[in-house]
Amino acid sequence: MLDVRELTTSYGAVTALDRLTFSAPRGKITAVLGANGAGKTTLLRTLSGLVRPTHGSAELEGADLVRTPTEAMSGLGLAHVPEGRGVITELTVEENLRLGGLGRSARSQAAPLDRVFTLFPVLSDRRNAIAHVLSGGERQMLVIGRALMATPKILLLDEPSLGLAPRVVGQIFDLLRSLVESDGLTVLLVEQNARSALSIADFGVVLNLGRLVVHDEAAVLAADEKLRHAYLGF
Amino acid sequence: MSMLAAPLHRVSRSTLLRHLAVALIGLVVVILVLESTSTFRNAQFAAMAYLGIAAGGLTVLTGLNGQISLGHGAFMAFGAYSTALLYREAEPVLPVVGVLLVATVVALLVGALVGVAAARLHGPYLAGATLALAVAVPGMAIFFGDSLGGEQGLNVRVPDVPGWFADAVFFLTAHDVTASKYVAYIGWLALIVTFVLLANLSRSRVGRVWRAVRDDEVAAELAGINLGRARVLAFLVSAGCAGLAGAVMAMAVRITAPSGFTLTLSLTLLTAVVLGGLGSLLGALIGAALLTFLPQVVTGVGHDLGLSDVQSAELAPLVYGLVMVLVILLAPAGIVGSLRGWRRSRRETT
Amino acid sequence: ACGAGETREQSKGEAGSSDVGITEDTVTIGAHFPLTGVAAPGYSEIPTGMKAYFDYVNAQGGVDGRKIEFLVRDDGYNPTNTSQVTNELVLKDEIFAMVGGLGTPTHAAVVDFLNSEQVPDLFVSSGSIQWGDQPEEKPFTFGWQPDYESEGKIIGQYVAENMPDAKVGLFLQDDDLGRDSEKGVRRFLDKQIVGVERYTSGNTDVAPQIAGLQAKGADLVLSFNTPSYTALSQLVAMKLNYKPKWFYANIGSDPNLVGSLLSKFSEGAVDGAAPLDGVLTTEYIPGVDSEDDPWIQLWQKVWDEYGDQGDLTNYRVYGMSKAYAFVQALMAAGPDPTREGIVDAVEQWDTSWPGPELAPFRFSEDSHLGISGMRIVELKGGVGKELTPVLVTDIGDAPIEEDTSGQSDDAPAESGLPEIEPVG
Amino acid sequence: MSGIGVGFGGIVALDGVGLEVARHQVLGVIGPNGAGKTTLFNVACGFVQPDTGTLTWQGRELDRLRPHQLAGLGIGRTLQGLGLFDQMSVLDNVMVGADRHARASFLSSLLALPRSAKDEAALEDRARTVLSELGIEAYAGHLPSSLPYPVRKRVALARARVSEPELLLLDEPASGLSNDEMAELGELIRGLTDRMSVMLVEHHMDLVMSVCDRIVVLDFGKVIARGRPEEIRDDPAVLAAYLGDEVPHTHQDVAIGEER
Amino acid sequence: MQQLLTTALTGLTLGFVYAAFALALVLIWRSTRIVNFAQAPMAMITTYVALLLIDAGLSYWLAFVVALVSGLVLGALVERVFVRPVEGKSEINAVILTLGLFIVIHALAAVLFGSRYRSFPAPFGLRGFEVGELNVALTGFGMFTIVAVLVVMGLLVALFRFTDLGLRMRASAYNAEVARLLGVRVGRMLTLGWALAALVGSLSGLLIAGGSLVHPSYMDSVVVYGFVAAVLGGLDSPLGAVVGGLLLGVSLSFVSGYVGSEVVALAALVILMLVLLLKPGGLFSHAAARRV
Ligand SMILES: Nc1ncnc2c1ncn2[C@@H]1O[C@H](COP(=O)(O)OP(=O)(O)OP(=O)(O)O)[C@@H](O)[C@H]1O
Ligand SMILES: Nc1ncnc2c1ncn2[C@@H]1O[C@H](COP(=O)(O)OP(=O)(O)OP(=O)(O)O)[C@@H](O)[C@H]1O
Ligand SMILES: [Mg+2]
Ligand SMILES: [Mg+2]
Repeated sequence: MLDVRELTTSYGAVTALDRLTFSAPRGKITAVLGANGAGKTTLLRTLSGLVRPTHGSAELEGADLVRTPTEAMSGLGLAHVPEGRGVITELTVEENLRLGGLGRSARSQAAPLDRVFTLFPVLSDRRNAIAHVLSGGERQMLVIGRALMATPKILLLDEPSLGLAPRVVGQIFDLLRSLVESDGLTVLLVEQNARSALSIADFGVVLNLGRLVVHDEAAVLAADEKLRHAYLGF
Repeated sequence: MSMLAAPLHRVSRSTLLRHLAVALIGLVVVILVLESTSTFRNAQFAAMAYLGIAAGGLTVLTGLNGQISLGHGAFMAFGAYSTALLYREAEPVLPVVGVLLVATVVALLVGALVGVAAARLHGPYLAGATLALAVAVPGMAIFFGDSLGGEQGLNVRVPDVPGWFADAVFFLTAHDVTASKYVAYIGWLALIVTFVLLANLSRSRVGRVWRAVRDDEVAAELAGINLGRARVLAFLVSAGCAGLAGAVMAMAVRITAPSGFTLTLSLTLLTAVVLGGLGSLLGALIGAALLTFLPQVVTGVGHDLGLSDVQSAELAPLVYGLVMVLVILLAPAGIVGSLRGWRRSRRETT
Repeated sequence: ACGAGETREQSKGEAGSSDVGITEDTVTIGAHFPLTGVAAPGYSEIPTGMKAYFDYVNAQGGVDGRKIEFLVRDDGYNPTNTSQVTNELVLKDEIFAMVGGLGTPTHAAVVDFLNSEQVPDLFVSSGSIQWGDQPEEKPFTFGWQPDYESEGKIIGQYVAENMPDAKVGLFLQDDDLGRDSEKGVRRFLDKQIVGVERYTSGNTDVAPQIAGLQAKGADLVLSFNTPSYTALSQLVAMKLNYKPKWFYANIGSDPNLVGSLLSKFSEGAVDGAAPLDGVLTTEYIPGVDSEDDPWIQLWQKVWDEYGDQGDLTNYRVYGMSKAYAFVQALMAAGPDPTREGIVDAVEQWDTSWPGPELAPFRFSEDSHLGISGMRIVELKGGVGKELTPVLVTDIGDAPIEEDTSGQSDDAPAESGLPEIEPVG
Repeated sequence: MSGIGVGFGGIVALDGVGLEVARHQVLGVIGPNGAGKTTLFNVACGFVQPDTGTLTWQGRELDRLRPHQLAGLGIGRTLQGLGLFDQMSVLDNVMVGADRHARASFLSSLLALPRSAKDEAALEDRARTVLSELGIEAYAGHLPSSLPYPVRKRVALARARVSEPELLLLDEPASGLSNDEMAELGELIRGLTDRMSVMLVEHHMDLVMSVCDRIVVLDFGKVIARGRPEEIRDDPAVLAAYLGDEVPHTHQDVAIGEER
Repeated sequence: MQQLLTTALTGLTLGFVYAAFALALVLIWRSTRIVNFAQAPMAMITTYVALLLIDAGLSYWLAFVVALVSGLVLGALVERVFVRPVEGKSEINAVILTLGLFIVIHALAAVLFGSRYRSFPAPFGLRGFEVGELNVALTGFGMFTIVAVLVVMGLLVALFRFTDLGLRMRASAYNAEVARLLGVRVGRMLTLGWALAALVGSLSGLLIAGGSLVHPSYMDSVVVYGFVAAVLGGLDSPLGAVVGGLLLGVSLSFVSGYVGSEVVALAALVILMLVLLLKPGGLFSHAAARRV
């Protein structure tokens, strides 16, 4: 599904991704782990074209992501939930959601909208509120909901649990699992909390200072005592 | 060598001494320049001084405190009209320094009034309000035409050069002091004093608080900063500077009339600030120099190229506008800011 | 004025030798005009007229072998700029004299400076009385056109005598133009005035003012405004169905300009200068439309030969008339003109010298006011039809009299140059 | 705090909430998203005026105070985001926090009198002390935006700390931190309690359970439970409303909790 | 009575003119978060385009359409060439940039077209009606102005409220990066926003010019009052722009007629201050924003 080869990204003198190679299979959740500054966010931003790599390639079902402009990503079926601040605070909750399902008729937006509102009832209560008044967690729900509106083929999630109550985190993870299993969604999940990420992921990629440390099945990683202490912090 | 180093070290550590040292150097440069240039240049330097003072105040407001004012010309008007009222024909009521102080205080008071309202406004709303201020104030001079001279304005007396000053200058340079030169001295002394005070402020707790408010007002408030007070204070300081600048302007131009305080003046100040480099006093000075000398040079070039009067007159705004656009596109941090960035990047690569 | 004495003594050459701005073969003079900005339309044409006439004179060998170099600086009608460009003209370009500097607030910013630097400040382009009523305070400054107060008086008296029943409304620009003229007008018809409305220059919405006059029932409106406001007031009146008799002061009545401004408006409601037909105004120099006038014929010839692109307009005629007066003054100052010399020559102006002005200048040691009078005309097809002979007067309570000097009937010499012997 | 009620239009954000922070203790406030925790903090530091209820601070009733005044009274706070001054150095950021201890007047700043210089030096000392306590003195001259996220979090904490508040409100201080860093943070917070009281809003149960002396649980603006961490963890109402069935790996929390 | 009516009606027409200009500002603000001070000279240029065509013998309406289209093109061009580099950067740099453009376009126009007054035709009558004794100071062209502005406002409201395009434009303005992630072609939206705004600006230029005098500075005073009107309304709201324009136009007309025209600008300041003191974000801003 997603093939990353020799991907290298730098910010000026800082090399944030260093010849990274891995692939994420279709219909699976791949967790991307690593300490702060390991390059996880940079990986996702490179994949969705927000930053350009200096070297290497990334392909989504054969489509070259490196040369695709960001705005065409959603056309390829890629949705990205950015880290923090992804809500357009000046628009209403519903407008934010509508943006997720752009390009589709109002009728075909109805079903995904319903799904988001069932998943996050708070949002449905506040659908006409300006997103600016939402609490931190409500905003996070909105961003995730918005990504789901696009019914993507591959979902890049950057720390989705940030600021969410444990119960909601659980719900979201459940939903991800069910989408993966029923719709064949592919997920790239960046999480600070490696433990819970590995608990739902199929595979795990561990980064350190922009380099790949290991890439293996989630259960294997979770069981690796040394790895956990060195890189995963649990 | 080491004998020198110790006091030098002390000077560089104390904010006040450092600023005073720079001011002293500035003063020497000013004397050298004013004494070696023609009366006409002296008059131009006087203009540069008042633009510089006002731009210095504005750079503090906009650069350090993040408030945009499109209306500082209005405060200059208050300063200038105070000067005109106090410094007319016959015997002036106050000496020059007194006039400058009163003009500053008047503008300060008005600045406090406007600042209180402005403190609640943001971005374009503040810009809109100050824009309205800039166009409204000249109308007041017409409304109170009986005391403020209406459209025609008030004449300002040419300051008498005090005997001791003329003697001192003659003693040093063997030149007589013309009125233009005297006004230029007044302007530059006022500028140096203002800049030292502004530099003190920006290096102190006050400046730090202003910058904090600019960067994140909620966080600043949580740190115990009274947002309104900080904003009003910044507004006040910069309005005071504008008032002082207006006073110098009145003396240099010898008249204060509503048409001297058009919106263009206010926008010119802002332009000087941004072209020079936001938040930098040196930048404000460079911006002021640019705006003083550029139009005349360009018009001259136009004449030399054989353009008609009207065409070469339009050439000045054309070039001036182009410079604004180009600086913003090529050196968004302004002249000083870009030079600093360039120096830093050179230092890093070597 | 009094405080000015302490400035640097001008180092003046000995009598007979040349003065600042004068060389063997040039005389450098300068002026400030609004060439850019809101005041530029119209006014920026004046210096082009002046230049054309100077070029004409230069082509014929100049004055006493000296070519006139005329430097025009833009002040954008902003006194601050006026002060700067005047500094430049006086201190850097070292002009011999300022000729025709335009605007009341703008020129007021530099008049003290010019006098303290002892620069002749000739023929200010403004009708404010301040240029000429106190020659002892401003010995180097001279007006040129009739002052607004005298114009107001002449208009006031005309109305009082010929339209005693009219309910008069005043439409005034809110500056010295409106103020001085109102003073003049009120000397004669204080009682007849039913309403006064003032507009601020730059504010183009005059509907509230015109509506005010309409509401007060004025059936004769005396307007002291600039030409664009003539067009605006006519348009507003049309909108309000307000049809009083209009009397525009000279400054705003350029029928050529206003007519062309109004010409485009639809419905044939306004075409050509027709809307100004029947409007009363005054005249102190012949205007572009008096094609038979010998002066206009001269100006047309000069413009055709030396003008820029564009037609001869009344602004350019104004400029040429003024340039002519300067050449007269320069000739009168003799072969070795000095700054004091030219001032003396203007003070001893000989009213028998032919010139485009319809009434003689008032120049003397006691008055630096310019043209002494004008005649009242009614516009018909864009041309003024004389209603009165040329009437002359002065500020204050000077009487209004018919002019007997014959100024209005003279003609330029064949060469198109003044033919004047040095005075004094 | 007692009987605090806040409404925004149709939404009731807080409904008769009462709680008390004991001296030198850590009070945890938890609850589902949108339960009103941040709003509660906003009431405590003056950003939101409560519709009902009263706020009492050291025996004094606080009424209609503006946020900056509360800071003066000794209430400090960090924001749910970072809220750093991006164009100021780390040192300046922290010195702003210390501003309430500054004594130099405007005039002495204007004239750069020795008094102002002394004051500046004192502020800088304070700031540097706190920076080194938090182990980030090396970054004093840097701009926050150039620093790693955990360091920035510490700068924010340092800025709140340096004002020496008697009550410190921490809004999700652990978000975006890794487990290791969270543990360090926990120790830092505990370390604060000998000087001040702390109120902590957090969704990371590991941290909450390990550092709090008492916990209040909010849901829909109401207190649904309060007590010691152990009591809360097993409270069925809390489980249903907040923790859900997927209480992640409770045994791990205990491990951290036992460290102290 | 007559004067009251006249003052109110002329104020109303003037208000619609301010409203038209304010609408253009609102459009640009909505699409790029920039206040475009160069709006006035841009409109001035397109008015001259129309004038040249009319002078060349074309019909008013053809010139009208060409002017609007050239506004559209000019707006797109300016955005692409000059504004793109400052978008999303420091607010004040954008202000200075548009001021610079203001000056440049102004000077160019003065050189190209000369700075004399010219008259601009109006397609409808410039005479007011008479109803019995009463003169109604509303001309055919005045009514055209009112209708045109209301239609434009309606279209804009509909665009932003009901269409995906409007949503895309707003999303691009507020948060370009997120919009891009969601598949919005942000660059195009920004260009489109400027183009549309310049079109509306051109319309306002034509409405002001109609039956009046044109010279390179003829729009300058509208900049101030149009901007004040937009700020009054809240800069983000097309409806606000129109309400702000009307409020300003009518009250200034009354001030000018009953107090004196020299205090008009002062009155504008006072009105603006009063409104902003009560609602710092303008009349149509959203209520009490959450700060933390
Ligand atoms: N815009 C930027 N400019 C310069 N350096 C950057 C930028 N963004 C990230 N970096 C640097 O790149 C490296 C990788 O950062 P990245 O944000 O990808 O890490 P991360 O693994 O997502 O960390 P976190 O857990 O804090 O989100 C870090 O050293 C960071 O400082
Ligand atoms: N200014 C406001 N206007 C309208 N509603 C608001 C406002 N401020 C907060 N709310 C609403 O009040 C509720 C409580 O918000 P609050 O931020 O206190 O939640 P929280 O408990 O901090 O949640 P989280 O854990 O997600 O940060 C939310 O539903 C929020 O949308
Ligand atoms: Mg990250
Ligand atoms: Mg919260």
